[in-house]
Amino acid sequence: MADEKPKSNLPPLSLHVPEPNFRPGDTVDYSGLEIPAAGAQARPDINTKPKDMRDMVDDMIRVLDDDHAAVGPWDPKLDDETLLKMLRTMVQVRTFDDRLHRQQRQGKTSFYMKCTGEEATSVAAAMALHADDMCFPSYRQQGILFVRGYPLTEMVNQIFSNKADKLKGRQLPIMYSSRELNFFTVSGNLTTQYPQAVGWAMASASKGDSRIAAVWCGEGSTAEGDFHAAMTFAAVYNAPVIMNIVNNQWAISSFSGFAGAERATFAARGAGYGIAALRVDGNDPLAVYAATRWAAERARTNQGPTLIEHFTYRAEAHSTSDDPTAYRSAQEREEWPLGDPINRLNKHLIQRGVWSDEQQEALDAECLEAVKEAVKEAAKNGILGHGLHQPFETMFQDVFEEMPWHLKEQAAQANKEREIKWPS
Amino acid sequence: MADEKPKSNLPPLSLHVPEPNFRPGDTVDYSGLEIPAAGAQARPDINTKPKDMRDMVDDMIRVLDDDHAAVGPWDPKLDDETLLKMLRTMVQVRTFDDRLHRQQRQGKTSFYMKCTGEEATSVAAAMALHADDMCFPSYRQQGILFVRGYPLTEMVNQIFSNKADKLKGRQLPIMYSSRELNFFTVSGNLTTQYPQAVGWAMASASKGDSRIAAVWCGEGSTAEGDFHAAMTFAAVYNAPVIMNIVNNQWAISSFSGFAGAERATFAARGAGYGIAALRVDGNDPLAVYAATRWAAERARTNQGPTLIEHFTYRAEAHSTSDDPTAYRSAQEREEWPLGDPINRLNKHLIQRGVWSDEQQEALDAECLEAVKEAVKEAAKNGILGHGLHQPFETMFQDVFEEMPWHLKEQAAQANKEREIKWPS
Amino acid sequence: MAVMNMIEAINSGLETMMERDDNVVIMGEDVGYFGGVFRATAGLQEKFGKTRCFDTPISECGIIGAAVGMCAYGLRPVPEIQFADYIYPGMDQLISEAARLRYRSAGEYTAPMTVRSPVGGGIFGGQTHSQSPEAMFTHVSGLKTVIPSTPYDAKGLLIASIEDNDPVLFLEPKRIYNGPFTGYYDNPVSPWSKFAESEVPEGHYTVPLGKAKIVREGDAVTVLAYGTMVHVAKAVVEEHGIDAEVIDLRTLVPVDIETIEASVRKTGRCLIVHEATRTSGFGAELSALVQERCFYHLEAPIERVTGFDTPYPHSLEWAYFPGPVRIGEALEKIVRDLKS
Amino acid sequence: MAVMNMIEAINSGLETMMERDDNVVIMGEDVGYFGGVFRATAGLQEKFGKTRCFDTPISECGIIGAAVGMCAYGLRPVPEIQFADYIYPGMDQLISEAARLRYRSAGEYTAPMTVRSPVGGGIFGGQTHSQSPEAMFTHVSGLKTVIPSTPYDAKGLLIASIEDNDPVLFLEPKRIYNGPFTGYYDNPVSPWSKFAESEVPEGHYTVPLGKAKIVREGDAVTVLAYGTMVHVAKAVVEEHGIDAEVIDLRTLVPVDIETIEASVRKTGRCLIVHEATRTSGFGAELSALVQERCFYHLEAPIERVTGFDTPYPHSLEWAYFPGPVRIGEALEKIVRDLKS
Ligand SMILES: Cc1ncc(C[n+]2csc(CCOP(=O)(O)OP(=O)(O)O)c2C)c(N)n1
Ligand SMILES: Cc1ncc(C[n+]2csc(CCOP(=O)(O)OP(=O)(O)O)c2C)c(N)n1
Ligand SMILES: [Mg+2]
Ligand SMILES: [Mg+2]
Repeated sequence: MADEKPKSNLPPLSLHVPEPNFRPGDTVDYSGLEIPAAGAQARPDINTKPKDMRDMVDDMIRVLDDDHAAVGPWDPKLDDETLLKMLRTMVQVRTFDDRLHRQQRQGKTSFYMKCTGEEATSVAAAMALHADDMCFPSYRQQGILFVRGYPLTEMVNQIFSNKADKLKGRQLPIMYSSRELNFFTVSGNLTTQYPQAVGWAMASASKGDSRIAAVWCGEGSTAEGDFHAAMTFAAVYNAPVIMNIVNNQWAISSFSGFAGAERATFAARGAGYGIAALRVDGNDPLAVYAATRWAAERARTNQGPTLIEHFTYRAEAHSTSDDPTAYRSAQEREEWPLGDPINRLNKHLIQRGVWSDEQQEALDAECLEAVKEAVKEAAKNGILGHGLHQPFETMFQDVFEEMPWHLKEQAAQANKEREIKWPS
Repeated sequence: MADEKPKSNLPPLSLHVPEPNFRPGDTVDYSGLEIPAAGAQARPDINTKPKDMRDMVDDMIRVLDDDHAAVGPWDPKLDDETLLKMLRTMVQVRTFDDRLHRQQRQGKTSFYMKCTGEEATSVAAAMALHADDMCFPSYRQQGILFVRGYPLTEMVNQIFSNKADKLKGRQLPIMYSSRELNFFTVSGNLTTQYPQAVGWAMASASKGDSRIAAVWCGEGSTAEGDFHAAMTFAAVYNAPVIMNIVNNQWAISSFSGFAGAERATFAARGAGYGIAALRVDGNDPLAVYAATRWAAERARTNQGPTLIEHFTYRAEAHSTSDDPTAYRSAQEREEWPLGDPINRLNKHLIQRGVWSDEQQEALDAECLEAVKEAVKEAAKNGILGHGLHQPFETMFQDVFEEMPWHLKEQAAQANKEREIKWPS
Repeated sequence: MAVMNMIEAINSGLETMMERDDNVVIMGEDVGYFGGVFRATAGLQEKFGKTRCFDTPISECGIIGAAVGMCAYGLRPVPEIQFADYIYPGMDQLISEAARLRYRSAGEYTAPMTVRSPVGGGIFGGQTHSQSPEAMFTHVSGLKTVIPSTPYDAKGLLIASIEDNDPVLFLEPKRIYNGPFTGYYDNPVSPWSKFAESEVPEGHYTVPLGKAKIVREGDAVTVLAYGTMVHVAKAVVEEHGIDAEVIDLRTLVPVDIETIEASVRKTGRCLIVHEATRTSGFGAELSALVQERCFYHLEAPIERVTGFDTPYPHSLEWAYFPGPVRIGEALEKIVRDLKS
Repeated sequence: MAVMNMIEAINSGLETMMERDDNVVIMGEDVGYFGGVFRATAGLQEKFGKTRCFDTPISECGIIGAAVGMCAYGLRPVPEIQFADYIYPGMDQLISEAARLRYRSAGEYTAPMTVRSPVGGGIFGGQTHSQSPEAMFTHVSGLKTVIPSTPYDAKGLLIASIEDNDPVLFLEPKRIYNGPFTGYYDNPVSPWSKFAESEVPEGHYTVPLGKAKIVREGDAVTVLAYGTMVHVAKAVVEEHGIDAEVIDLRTLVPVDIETIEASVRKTGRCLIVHEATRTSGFGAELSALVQERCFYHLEAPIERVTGFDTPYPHSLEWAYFPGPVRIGEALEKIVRDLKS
């Protein structure tokens, strides 16, 4: 051996285990967080080679400045109508989340997940797509359904897992599916939708179609092998797909450092595969819109995949099963330096002169009314665990297209058991 | 929706399916391949942040120039003795490969895999490590065992799967294991060794040890999810590990484009995680040595992981089950612009004045003699399928530390069957 | 002795082993500062430090893969997979690597790891927080599979698993973390503290792997169960006043064939109960074993009571669950059945 | 009609379907230009172009995951996993996604894909080119598992699988690609061309899923087998001059219970043969089913002849393989066994 030093002369190694900056009770100080000025980011031509825009992975695309004006080359220059729709949709989502979360707390269902603070990452993104582009969401992109006009009552039926639930009470609440709206069935297994979206995009391309795919996952979920499979396939086949990473800083109790955020941005992953990658202020709806639009144009012109990191913050608990005060400082949310997407768009519209506090109040009230109404309607079809569920036979349907003998036997058994428990 | 264009007005997408530049019969033209001059690459200080050396992923570290001199900042300045050992070891490996391949063709075993043309990527790399650093090889790093002095006869016993095989005839030929030499048991499942190496390195770090880990996989294997898991864990825990990608351009019949090489180098993957990454002329043993040395120093000083892409060429078939003339041009090898690692080191030593053609011839002969001798010795212990295998009981050992009842029963059954087939 | 529920017993088992053996390390999603989504690792990071108990990236492949490497170094990792439903991305590392290491290296490398994971339904977890995939792992040579049913056993079996030099999949029936659920889902669950099995020694003790426990002696029929279903089966047996012998297998591989055989030879009848889907569930193996070894003692067909061959449905979970009605019916059938 | 070996029949099945249905696409490692390491896809890229038959990155997760997405688009992908031993990295996409898509979306999304993969040993492939993991997949609700044993069946079952609107795992016993291996490994293998089952129609035909085939009628004992073991079992039966009824299951899920039941009711005895490891192999399920349904007709214990519960060892593969001696012994025991 060229040089075989005795072990003992070498300094001891040590294991680095990441630790978030703030824990419960800590005072939060975001001064270390680099937030570039709005409007300061160049907007590369959509034909730019990924390698020639590599530095964008460390930047952050921002459009709304501190005075609530839309500035810089990434300003999507949307008309009032579109912006108002965007605001309304985000308010709908937040109102729905609040109200349905409360339903869970009242025992009407088993589970709920909010996307509070992250509404722009699905609403603005979906608005920048065509209605027939295919979306592969994680469990926190209910915003897409609102953009595409899914009926609120259907959503609540699903959440209540009742007899009118189109998914037949089979799925955990919020695991929606809508083929009609090009919204893929949500999976409980993280990141599985990533290579699926790429496969869909490959299929669309191979058929000479013009529809593209978009997919979302959390920053924690990027650690799964499926993420890598998706990136590799997207790179190899130049698939027309937009891959969104919603970096909301937390994965249940684990901060983004456990997905690698201490060393590189999540947008940087894209550059590693030679995939165009953008990093966006995820609480700036205009920036999200503009970045998605850029990526969509690229995909639609056969220039392949784009990875977009949305830098945002999970304002509330991971889910109803979780209490974040056990692991993070409550101040984190309060002081989040990128603000709140609804607030920011509201301020922008007011600054623009097309919106007012009164109008906002009216909108809030109207949205709440609509959700209350939907909850009331849906509750007529039953709430979880209170009898008005789907018939027992439905449990055996859709395992296969046709029911094989063993499932028929088991269905008979289930019905027999029902008769024993509740003689008719 | 902001703009919902009818599908039919949009241009059709198309699917990109990579295609190698040359197929059987094609004339090979390597002029498109960017090969920087030897000595032209700056050598960053080992404390350099990965982000500040990001451009190295597109460069290629080369030390031996066209006149066979060692040049530039990456010249490891090795003494003659070390260089001669390097040459001798690479010749041993190649001779062994040739001879054992022939044994397979003669029916003495089921399978063989050469590493011809890639010897430097294991031999020079292993020489730059300490003997007690832990190696997690793929199936093409037999060179490590030669560096560490594994007895040839033991290797042949394993290949012949005979009664003296230390692995009890259980593993496919060349799937060696040597705990004594810190060589991890080779797996048939690609890339599984990657997160394992990171786990080993994490353990070493957490124990305050000074030993580091090194791991190898092929460029095709980087597509597996295990690769991503390893990169993520290495990044998160700053693990003292060297991750080698042997980019030999081919994965059985699939060229590197199917692992993403059309869009980015394999070294670029590292940058995506914020991991230091080097790209090396894998046929330049001095460059391989120097890069490994750099990465090892980094790891040993708690500066974490390094990814090294070794740019080389698989000069022969994937394995004895494969015929590369069916899918690639024979000229590819002949004209490979980075030459052959043994030739290049030979020329360097001659240029240096410490070696001659006569000495090389003698070395070749000596190595051949040694391999022949080992084959002869090993054959005494049996060749595959000719009776001199391990006793039947061994089949049931090592499934668990202690044999449970069901394996005892099955062992009795196996022995009974042997009695029936070959009554004693 | 202390009174512990199953989570506390598991936590205590982990703590005991971390204290005794510096090589025991715990890793998994949310197991560090937070102490695990079911709190099984609560307090361990604080007590033993971040290098002994730490969070991981969300990569089951990475978790088990890194654990294999740690084993090669000499550690004795206890990785947690947050739900057994999420073990599949780590399946290759578990099956092809951890379980095969000793064999393929002829003993040079081993994988003394214990993979902990919650299994089973009954908590309205929907199809991806309710699965019982144990049967797949029992098909894998080189892997042991353990499923406790009480706090006492949980700690004792966990310590035995960690001390075992082979990889063990340690599956925790999440429905009984807090109390021994008997299948009557409308009734309130009694906490473990009301049951003797919650008396758990503070320090080190083991419940040996590969040994079943006769939970209730009887002559009329042998009931084979494990995990949650032990309690359900026992309750139904008592409700029906059937003199059944209820056996808690505790370890599926290697299964305690002696205890099973002796019981079935005595009773001549056998009912197998598990929550997992029926086809190719571990009940199939048990049925085959019993039939092969006790054929001439059987007075009625061996019956299996199991989950249905569908995903675990969210709203109909109690129609899916092999509860008192399904078990009761089968029990009555077996004991009534007279050999023709 | 043409004479084909099993590879040619599979190739012809793929070609037939690619011609009939533009949505059928083939993807996998080395399946494109090269035509697959076993040549099953030879010529298809040339004939149908690179977007219909193409190589993939070495990522089983990506292959099956992308195929799921292609299904959502409306394609009917036929991914190849190079060896069944390498399916584990794709297990989550197959189990949690492909198999569950129809159920969880209540029929909105389906996964009409056929995953082809070679299984089984007997080619000195060592422990990672010899496995028979079918049992694991039979435990997965929503997945069908098919294993052909002849060229005629291979093509007919493959077409039926591709046309099926549910995901099918199509496992090809690589030992019989070229000829019907009978277990006498010292004898030369006769090529398929010497057997009637190599007569394969050129165009479209199907062999229905879920239907077994009685390969040999008999009254003394029912032998249940699939894949390679059908030929071995048949040869041993004939060698021993036992009037056995040999049934080739062809589909494991859904299994043809009618044919099995009718046969065992007739013979009163049953032997199950598979190459996979014993514990929790598919033989366990078959044994349980037969016992449950034919208990009062059984005159001897149901026996299982299987591979051992060890990895497939390289040099001792013929000691591992459930060959003529193991089968012969079991057969003799069953037919001799008199009910006491
Ligand atoms: C394969 C798999 N592993 C683990 C889990 C459990 N789990 C559910 S959500 C979650 C955290 C995900 O965090 P992130 O990706 O950041 O998304 P976010 O919840 O922040 O939107 C975990 C670990 C799972 N659902 N699937
Ligand atoms: C998980 C898995 N999938 C597929 C294979 C089959 N296989 C063996 S080697 C190989 C090609 C590997 O290519 P590369 O990583 O470039 O390594 P090289 O052979 O060039 O050294 C493939 C696909 C395998 N062994 N394991
Ligand atoms: Mg997150
Ligand atoms: Mg290669």
